[in-house]
Amino acid sequence: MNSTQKDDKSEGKAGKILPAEDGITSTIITFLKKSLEEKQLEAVMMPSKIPNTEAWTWLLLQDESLLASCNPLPPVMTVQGGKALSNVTKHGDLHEKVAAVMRPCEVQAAVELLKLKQIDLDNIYLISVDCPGAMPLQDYMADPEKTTKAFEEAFSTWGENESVRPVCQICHQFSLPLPQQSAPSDNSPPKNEGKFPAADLHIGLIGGDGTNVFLIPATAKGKELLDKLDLSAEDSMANWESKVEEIRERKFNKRKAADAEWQAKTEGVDNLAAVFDDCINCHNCKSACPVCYCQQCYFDSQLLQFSPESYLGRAEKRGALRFPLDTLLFHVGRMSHMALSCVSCGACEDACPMSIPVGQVFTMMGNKTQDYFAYTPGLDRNEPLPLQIFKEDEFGEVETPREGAEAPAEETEKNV
Amino acid sequence: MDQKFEPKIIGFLCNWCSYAGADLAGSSKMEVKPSLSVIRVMCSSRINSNLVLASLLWGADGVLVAGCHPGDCHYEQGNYYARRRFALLKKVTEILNLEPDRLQLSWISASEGKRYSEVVNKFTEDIAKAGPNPIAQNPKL
Amino acid sequence: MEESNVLVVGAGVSGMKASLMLAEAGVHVDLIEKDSLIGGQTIKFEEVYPNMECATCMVSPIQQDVLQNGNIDVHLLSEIEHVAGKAGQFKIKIHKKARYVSLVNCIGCGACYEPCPVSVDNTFEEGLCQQKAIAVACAGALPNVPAIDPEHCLRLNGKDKTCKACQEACMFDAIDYTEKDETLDIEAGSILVATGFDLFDVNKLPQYGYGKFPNVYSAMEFERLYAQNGPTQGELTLRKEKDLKAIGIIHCVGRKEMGYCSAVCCMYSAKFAHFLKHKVPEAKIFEFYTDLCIPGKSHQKFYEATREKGVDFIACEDVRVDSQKDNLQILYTDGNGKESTVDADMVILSPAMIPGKDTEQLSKILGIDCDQRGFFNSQNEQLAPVATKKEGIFVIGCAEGPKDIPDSIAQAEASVGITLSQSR
Amino acid sequence: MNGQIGVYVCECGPNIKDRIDIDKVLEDISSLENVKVAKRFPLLCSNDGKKFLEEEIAKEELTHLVVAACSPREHEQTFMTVCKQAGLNPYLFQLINIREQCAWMIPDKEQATAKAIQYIRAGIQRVAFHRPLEPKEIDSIPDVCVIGGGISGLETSLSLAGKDRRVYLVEKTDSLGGMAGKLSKLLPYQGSELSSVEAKIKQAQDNANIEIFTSSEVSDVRGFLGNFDITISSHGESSEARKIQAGAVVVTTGFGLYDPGNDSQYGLGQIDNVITALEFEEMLGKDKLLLKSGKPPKSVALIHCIGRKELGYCSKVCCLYSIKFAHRIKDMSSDMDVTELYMDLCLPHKSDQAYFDEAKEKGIRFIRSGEDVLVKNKGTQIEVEYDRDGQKDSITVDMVVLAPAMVPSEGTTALAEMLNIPLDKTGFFKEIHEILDPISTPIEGVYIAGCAVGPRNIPESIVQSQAASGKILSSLIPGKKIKPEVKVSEIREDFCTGCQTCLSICFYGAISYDPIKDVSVVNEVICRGCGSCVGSCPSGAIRSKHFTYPQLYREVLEALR
Repeated sequence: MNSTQKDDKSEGKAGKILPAEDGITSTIITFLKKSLEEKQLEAVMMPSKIPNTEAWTWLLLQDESLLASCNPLPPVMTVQGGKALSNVTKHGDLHEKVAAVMRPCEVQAAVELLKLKQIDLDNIYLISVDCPGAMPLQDYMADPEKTTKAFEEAFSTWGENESVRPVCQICHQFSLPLPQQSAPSDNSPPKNEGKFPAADLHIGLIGGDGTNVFLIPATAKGKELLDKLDLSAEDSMANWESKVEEIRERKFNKRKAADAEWQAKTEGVDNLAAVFDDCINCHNCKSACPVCYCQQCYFDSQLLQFSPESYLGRAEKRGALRFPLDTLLFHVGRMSHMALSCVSCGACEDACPMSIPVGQVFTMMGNKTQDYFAYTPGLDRNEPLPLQIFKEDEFGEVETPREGAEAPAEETEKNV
Repeated sequence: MDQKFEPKIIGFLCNWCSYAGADLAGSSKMEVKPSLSVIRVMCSSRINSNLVLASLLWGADGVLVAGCHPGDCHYEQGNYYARRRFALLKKVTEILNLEPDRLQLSWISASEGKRYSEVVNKFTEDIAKAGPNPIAQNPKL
Repeated sequence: MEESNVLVVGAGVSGMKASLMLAEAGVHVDLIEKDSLIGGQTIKFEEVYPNMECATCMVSPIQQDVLQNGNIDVHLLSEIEHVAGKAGQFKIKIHKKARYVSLVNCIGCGACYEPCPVSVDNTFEEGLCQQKAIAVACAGALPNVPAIDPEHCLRLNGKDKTCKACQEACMFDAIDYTEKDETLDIEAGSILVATGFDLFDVNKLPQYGYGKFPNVYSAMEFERLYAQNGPTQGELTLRKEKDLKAIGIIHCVGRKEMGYCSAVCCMYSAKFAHFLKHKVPEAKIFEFYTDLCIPGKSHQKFYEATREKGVDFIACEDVRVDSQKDNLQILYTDGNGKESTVDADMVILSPAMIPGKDTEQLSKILGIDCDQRGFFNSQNEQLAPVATKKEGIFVIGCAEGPKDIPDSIAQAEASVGITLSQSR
Repeated sequence: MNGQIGVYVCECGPNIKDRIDIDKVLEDISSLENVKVAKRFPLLCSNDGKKFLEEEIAKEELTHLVVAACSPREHEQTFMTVCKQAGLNPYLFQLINIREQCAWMIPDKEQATAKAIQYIRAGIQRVAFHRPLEPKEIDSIPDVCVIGGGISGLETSLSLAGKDRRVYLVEKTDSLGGMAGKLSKLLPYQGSELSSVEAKIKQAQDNANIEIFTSSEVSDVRGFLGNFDITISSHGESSEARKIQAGAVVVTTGFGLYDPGNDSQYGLGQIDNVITALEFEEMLGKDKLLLKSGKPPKSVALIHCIGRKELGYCSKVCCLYSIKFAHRIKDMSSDMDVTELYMDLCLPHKSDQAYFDEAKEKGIRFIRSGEDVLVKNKGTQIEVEYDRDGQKDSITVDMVVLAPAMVPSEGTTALAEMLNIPLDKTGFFKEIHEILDPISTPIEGVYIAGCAVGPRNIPESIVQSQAASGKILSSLIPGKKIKPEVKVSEIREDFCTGCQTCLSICFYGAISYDPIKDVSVVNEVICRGCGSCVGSCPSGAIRSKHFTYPQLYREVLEALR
């Protein structure tokens, strides 16, 4: 299918260092303002705090003055950016140049949705920002001030931080995303093998000690934007890179550990059932999930509604039948639908009213299945979705072998 | 577990190869265990996790997906897609240890009546050894 | 003229394909077949090159379609007796042998085989197993209805006029010993001749030791031996018990005698090597050939794949088979004229394709030519390959000369093309 | 539902009767909801049986029919016809296989009976969810667009064109005839290639039902079997594009020749008097064999298989036309020394070997030279080095003729993309099924013939062209409507999210995307009903008629009871 055409510049080795005299946020805001003023951008889409409230939301803004209330890194992820962007561009591209400033996992979601034809990026500049993680929504609702403080703390140190969401604590894609490693045994994080990066432009904060912001063009498109703004430069990103590497190493190993832990916790029918015991079938996890793109979910459809007799029958066999029905069918089914596209953003977990660690379970499932298919969601725009392609000779291990024979697929050269 | 446990196995068979293979097993009067209930579909690629998983979670002791050998698909490529989907679901159940061994994918051609009986009987034995599907026992599911 | 009816002779893959296309066009087809089942030679193959596809899976849907198609009348055990008239209005006499089993009543349960007292070699299975005097040719035969072999049936050959074992076993009074051969009169606008081929009789070439050494097999014997639906259900149980450490496959058996290359032997011999590499991966396999004939875009790839599996291809001349104690020996002369020998436990002979045995007689009945090799002659080998010198009569598939399945099918489709285009 | 289902169990003589307790079966199912009647009958596929069923359907006013008998592969059609005759939609019927897959494979009668009951119950559950399906009928245009005016294209056009069928023949170059038109003599026998090709060209030009477009190309193709919209644009910048409609497209774009390249081991373009087969044909056409010096050669070497190693396939015709060359040379001057250097002789047609034997009798030398032939300058002469079974050897000649392999003609890839049909690894067009259907492509109504599909000789190309005509004449009949498959896929707009996964999966290009509604759409004329798309759709937005989720789930649940 699609050939993975490589972009000229795959990883931001060089870029522009912006001094951040009056704070990182305002430096970024100023940069965006400049782009709007110089008409390099017609609009910006980014998180903003609704004045006199604690509520965060997405704004598609053209009026520069509104930038004041915006923040590229809000303490929480109320709506997944990819989903928000999809709402805007599902039915065709914005005819004007727009920058979408988002967390890396949101950018990944956007690219995944591009492959699923749920989003149009033609005139969008995807701008990712180094992300310290987001705070649990519940915590924030309970005590916005305290939680915001804790977030700023995490933001300034980039160190271990117990207060950000668990999925963020183990997220190794907190900066420019890298390909999924295909050899799960190997415990060092993967290197970017020059794949088409998810974002056009990356804003590096790590290694800048709060005094520097790194503008890193990741694609030709991103580079062009900087050129037009006379911000093209070859400043070394060494500080950023080395620090990112270091953090990535740490978080990657944490992720591995967490994956193992969650696999153990969900091992076997009873454990798995226990994890989802509290599920009330509200399907909020599905609604909040950026890559659960179906407008009519299979598990909500009448395809799964049966006669009272059949329910009685099932109850009879088991001794009882639990309602809400088919909780596991929903969750495991959802895994088999979207695990390969899961970007571990944790939106589902934030959305769960019963505090089920659904985000952590799906992250584990995502990591492991993506390893199996050597696929990274939302990284390479030209990389086809695993279930839309095939090789003639693959996955022999899942077939019952033909007696005295090698895997049938190997039988002979075939043209496709 | 009761002594003579008769596994209930769902078998999704493609119309052109595997279902024909099953017929041949019958017309050659080969003994095949009654454990497997055949559900005929036009192509193995009609099958996806929605069907297999539901069967498993609703209490099937085993699920067999059978189609034409790679390269033989009556619709040219169907079984390749079927294999990928199956591989994903199998992986998911392996990761969760959600009875992965109760899911099986086999290629059975129209001339392989013998293989059909072998596949079904072997699968039945394995399942019989493994015992009933615990999911079917669990009142919480 | 509007094409009313077409006679297709031979229900092999070419004949069936042609019939189905004509039927689709709304033309009525009389499809006659001299055997008791349809499908021709292809259904004897386990798999076909170059993609190793299961032949049964490919062909059985076609057989089903033919039998269920309202526009096609299938006449089994039937052969052309006489043809009169000309294109557009041929008048054909068909001799239809008695089957003694009603296609309508019989439901193919097979209850009649068991009680039959007579066992004879199963010719469909190349005599590798026995069958009763009432039987279907093979498992999965279509139509799934047995026929009585009058030559061996005790009642019909007069050895025991009282025997009615099968009749008693049949619950559907499908068996009628009094059934007589009949003659059908058919009118047809065109006649498509798809009578296929025979294989060179390897008995005629003693140097290959066939018949003398039990583990020398002909290609067709091997096809059935390997077939999942064959007499051994695919087990390589040899005539003389032996575990296979080395196997020799000899190409071009009968080529010199016939004076032409049969086009398909190199490929199916390579296919055999594929089979064997699956069944007995550790066995050594040698292919003895004079010239590799692997034309077309995908065949060489298949050949190379076979080599990569470790199959040994030897270009050589005057190959002979002998035996040393209980081992077979293959002697040959290599390209530089050097004599060499290879030991083997089994030898497979790939014989030339030759004209079906009734070809000459049929050509007389039809009033068309045969070439010096005994195949039907087309009107112009270059520019009109399926037409014959007689308008309205076409020769397709291996009846016209050796070719592989796709070329035969192309000819079948071509003959339909001309028939329909002329009938506008 | 309050349906009236009739269930009929066939005894099939002893086959079912003796192995399954039919009374027990009937007792069990007759109590079931929606079951109006449950009866047994000796042999339902017999004429009596069919008559019986027909009467029952009417008498019992059945809304659905379930027959428990043999495999659907045996008698599904039979009983569907019965339904039709009885005025019941044949898709409101289900055949339960209790013979092959029950009675015949389960020796224990009790078990077999239990299994039969389960299968029949499942069938009853399922049939309640069947929907009546009606065969569609689509108008079609009988006209045909043939792309490529070589011998294949001409043959196709001539066998198709008729009073009620126009043919549009599109040729890229400014003249018809293609490669065959460049050959001097038929092979292997007498008769002039040229004249026969010219004859066909003449016929085509004189045929009022064939419209010929030279120096033109097909620039756009839309639509499907019976209804293609095609744009033909001419090279001349002056003339504007022409839009035509056709029911089918035949691709006969022929082949190109492998270019050994100037600095190759064959010295083409480097060494005088090393020429290609095509150049040699031209000489033969003029009946003059001359060296650059203007003198006639005394010795000629013909080298086979040029490019075979690189391309990985045998071009099938080179051996024979090289032998033809040798014959012609000998016929011109019998004392000329002619050598053929080959890898393996490929003589697959019945007359080929005799022709080869004659050549040997005429004293033509044949050497199995292996792959690595080296052509070198040797004064005014040419030395050809080769490797004979491991021993280096060489000959010296005045002239060398190279027989280059056949390769896909230029523009093949672009055309494949336009028509949305696949190429195989060799770059030629790919048959939908290499064995069973060598003329067809995944796109119904688009056919491929001749050397566009792979190396072939002239008779084979002609056969394929006639075959393509056969395909069209039998499926696109003037005034007759197309009856597509009934059990096709169907996309429910309210479910579909427009992710187009199904598009990427459908092998037959039956699914398209409707940007306005933002949903995928199945073209029922093209769909073959495999259900791949259904399996690929996570939201269950695609329904595969007669194999819907509700229908399959009823079978699953019944099996798990």
